[in-house]
Amino acid sequence: MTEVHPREILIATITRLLDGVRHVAVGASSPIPAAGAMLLRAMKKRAGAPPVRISILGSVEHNFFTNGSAELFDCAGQGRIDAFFLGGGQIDGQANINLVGVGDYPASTPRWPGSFGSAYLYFVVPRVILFREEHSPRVFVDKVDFISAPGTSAPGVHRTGGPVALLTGKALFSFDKTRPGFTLESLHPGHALEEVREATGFAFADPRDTGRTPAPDRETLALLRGQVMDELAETYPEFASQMRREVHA
Amino acid sequence: MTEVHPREILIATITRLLDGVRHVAVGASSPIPAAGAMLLRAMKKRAGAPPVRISILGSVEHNFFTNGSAELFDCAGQGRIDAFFLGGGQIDGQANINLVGVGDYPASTPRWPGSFGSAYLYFVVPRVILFREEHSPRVFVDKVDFISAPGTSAPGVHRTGGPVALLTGKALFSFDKTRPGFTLESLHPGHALEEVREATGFAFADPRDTGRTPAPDRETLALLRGQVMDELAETYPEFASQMRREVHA
Amino acid sequence: MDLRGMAARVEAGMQLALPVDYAGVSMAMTRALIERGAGDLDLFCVPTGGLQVDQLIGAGLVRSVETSAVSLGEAGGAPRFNQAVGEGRIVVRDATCPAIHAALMAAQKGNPFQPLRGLVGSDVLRFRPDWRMIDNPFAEDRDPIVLIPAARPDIAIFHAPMADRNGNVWIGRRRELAAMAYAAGQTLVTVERIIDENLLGSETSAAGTLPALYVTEIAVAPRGAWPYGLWGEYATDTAEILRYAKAARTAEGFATYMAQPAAGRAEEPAQ
Amino acid sequence: MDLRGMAARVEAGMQLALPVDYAGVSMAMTRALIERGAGDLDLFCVPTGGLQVDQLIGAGLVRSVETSAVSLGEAGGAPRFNQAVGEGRIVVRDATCPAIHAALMAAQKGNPFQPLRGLVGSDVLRFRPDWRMIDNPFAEDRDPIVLIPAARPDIAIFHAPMADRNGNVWIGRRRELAAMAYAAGQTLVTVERIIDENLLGSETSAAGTLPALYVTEIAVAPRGAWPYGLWGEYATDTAEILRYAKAARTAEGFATYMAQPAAGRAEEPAQ
Repeated sequence: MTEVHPREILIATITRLLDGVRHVAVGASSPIPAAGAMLLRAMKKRAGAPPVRISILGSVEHNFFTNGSAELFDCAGQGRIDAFFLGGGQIDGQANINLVGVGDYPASTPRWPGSFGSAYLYFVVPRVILFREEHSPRVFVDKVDFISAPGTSAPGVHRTGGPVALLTGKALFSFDKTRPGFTLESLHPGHALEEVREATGFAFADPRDTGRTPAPDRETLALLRGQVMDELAETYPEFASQMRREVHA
Repeated sequence: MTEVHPREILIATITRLLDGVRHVAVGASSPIPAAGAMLLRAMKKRAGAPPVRISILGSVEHNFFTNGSAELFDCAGQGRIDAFFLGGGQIDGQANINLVGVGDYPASTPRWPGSFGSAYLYFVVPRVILFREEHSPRVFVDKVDFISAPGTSAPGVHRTGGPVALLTGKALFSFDKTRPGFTLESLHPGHALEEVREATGFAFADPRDTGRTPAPDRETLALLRGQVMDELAETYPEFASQMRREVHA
Repeated sequence: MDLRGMAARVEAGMQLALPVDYAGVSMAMTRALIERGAGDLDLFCVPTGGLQVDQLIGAGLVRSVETSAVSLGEAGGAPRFNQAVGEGRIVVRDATCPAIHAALMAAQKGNPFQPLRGLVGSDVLRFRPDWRMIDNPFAEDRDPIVLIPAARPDIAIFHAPMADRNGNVWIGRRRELAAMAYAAGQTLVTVERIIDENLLGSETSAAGTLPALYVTEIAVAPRGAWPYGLWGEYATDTAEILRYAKAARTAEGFATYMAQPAAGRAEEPAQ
Repeated sequence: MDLRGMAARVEAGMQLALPVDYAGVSMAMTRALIERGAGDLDLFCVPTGGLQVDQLIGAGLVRSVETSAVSLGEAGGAPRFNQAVGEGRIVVRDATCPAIHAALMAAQKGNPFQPLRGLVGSDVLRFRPDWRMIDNPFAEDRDPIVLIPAARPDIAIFHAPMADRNGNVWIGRRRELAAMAYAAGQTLVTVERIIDENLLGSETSAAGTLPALYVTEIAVAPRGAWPYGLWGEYATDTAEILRYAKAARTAEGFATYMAQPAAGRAEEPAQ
């Protein structure tokens, strides 16, 4: 068995960020967030804590909805979804996200798929975790070219949700909506502050005591590599087998 | 076999009033309107004309809805229901209907059940037929004590539907929304103009050539007493057997 | 969970959402609620009320009723409701069926309101100061339209044929039951039986299933809608409703009727 | 009815409502629509588009797309869509998923609009002059809220597992298909098979059934969603979608791909 895999640190970090949620929704093509949610569920179950519900969009196996594709949004609007993940082709220092494209809208080049549900879910899900593995200046920009969903809202705008953290392949940031802006919380093993600063197109707060993103302990790692990977394989077979190959290499 | 039963004249009159509709909705406890709709359906089928769809509310057999009790109203709002029937504890000369009660609201005495869907359906179903067998001054009043739904609306109010006729146990009236007011169209056999005027608490137009409400012809009567009563018996067994007893008495 | 335990969730002053006669009324919960005795209840009828509403009013537990109608259907007017209205002992918020559905839909969508056509010029609208009329902002000319505020009942209570061991409830095509559960803070369900099959396990059964996500508690109550019927299960006991209608014409007759055991319903088994 | 006959209902300039990848895309109708050749289409994606949208754009039939996203999922971006956007050959009305659902819900209810939270401060809202922001009339302080106007597509087109001989269609829990049909003027459905059983005949099957009332035409098209999957029936043919994604990077590659017969789908039988 190898050392802790970088993605295992991401998964365990997501588990920490989700601590306390009752119901988390995960996108169809988000195996790392799904694994983080499954690890939380397994840990809570082991500890005899209240259960964690996970809805995986587009999955038949983990589809707890029966009212069509509108139900996720209704459910979020009812306050029944505590956490969700959003990414973005661009994310800026105010946590604005862009899922539409680069350059002058509408003639964006490249054009990305579109905003999906972000322009709604970002407002009504209390704990939105921004997750993007690629940590580069083309992703983390000073100002997004198109605001699919804004990171913060003016006073008086109905907003029960928003970003709490940004997790990348290099580091973990928290988000302070009063400033607004990101604060570096920890660097993942093998990554340095200078490297992160160069890879980030926006300014972020950088406390002196920034530490290392913790690796999961032995017990957690065993749970992740065993039961959680089995569960994950049902919905994301290719990701799970790739992880297993790399962990056992 | 007896002469034509008074209710057979009502049923055949409803069939005439419904001519041309594609979809008619009928309340759960409205056997005469249902029979009129079923007779129309049978006649159209016999003539090879486009089919008539009948939705009977609360019936399992004739329930073509699968989206709960909101679907009738949605369906009407979509313009997919061409005709509906409304009654009323009071109906006035402007076709306002009262399903709530007599006297000063809210302490109505007697208190009737309530407005049901009338405050909506009266606005959006193109052909609403007011039907009340009891023809008396306590029902047909000058001014209703509570407007569950108004007979007409001010210009600019969205209104794609409304009353076209009033059918009672004594007579048939049409409704003119420009005046607004009722016009006597015909008296049922056995009823005189003076009697109807005394039994009606509101003024109505009374053309000189008011005739008799026609009885169904032999062929229509045979269809009504045969196939239609069989169909009606599935949903309204007691009404159908009562009709059969009285017709064969 | 047993009926008494479920009824204990109802506190004085709460708003309860209750379904129409034919959609699955948990008559089994009616007596448990009366025994529990939490009063000052606000009832929200989806979209009309009947026997259950009349009995809760007769027992003195009801402060207000929001509804499109209250009646016993073929058995005529609801006697305890009608008397309480005449004596001014309860507040009635008269609505119209689609306004009730609109209020729930607004809550389902997390919206503050939902528009509704019709109503303009009616006394239904005139006596609802909590509703608003605006000009449709998409129209060129004046176009008044009513906005119905969201209803978020504290507790929805209904009866259904079955639930599975994961807490999923089969509601078939009675989707107003789902609408009630989406809108409500808690949802209490009585069922004829618990089944071993996972209702979300096949597309066929999933189509008519309210997911456990929206269900707070489930209790088994065989013939729990009696004397109302339950779709696909048993017919309405019209004779019993007529018996009630006659008895409940007076407060004394109502008290005598309610003191009798619920003859047509098996006692709920311990669970 | 056959596919060609159904496609003949589509006229130039019409708005078509099309479902998301996993909900039952009538890929069988895509080629019939291209053969029919009615252009200047406005596509309304519920709530996102994929292969079908990309192919209709590639065939030059599309004037505008209203959508929350267009992509080929795991196979990446939609090549004909992306190129058409870059060249400004189609108008994209960028939305967000619940706004699409809100527009259909407004039409379902016969309402001119439906409110929706979120959106305030986004460029999605900024570029939608057809949407309106008002102050929530129920709030004491300023409370901006967006109103989405009703969408009433001319024709909804989707694929489902089965229909019965009365024209009822089984849609299971994919209730967005019902929402499309409620909102649309006409609804064209392809199905895997016609069954003899009346889908409204039992409560179990009725729960997942779209009544014939909302269905204009039905045609049989076995494997009619291919290369997409159909819930409970067959899985997505990811390799085929990857093959398309690669081929359609250029207009020529797209033309070559579309000139080939639909390998994974049986030809529809005469009916």
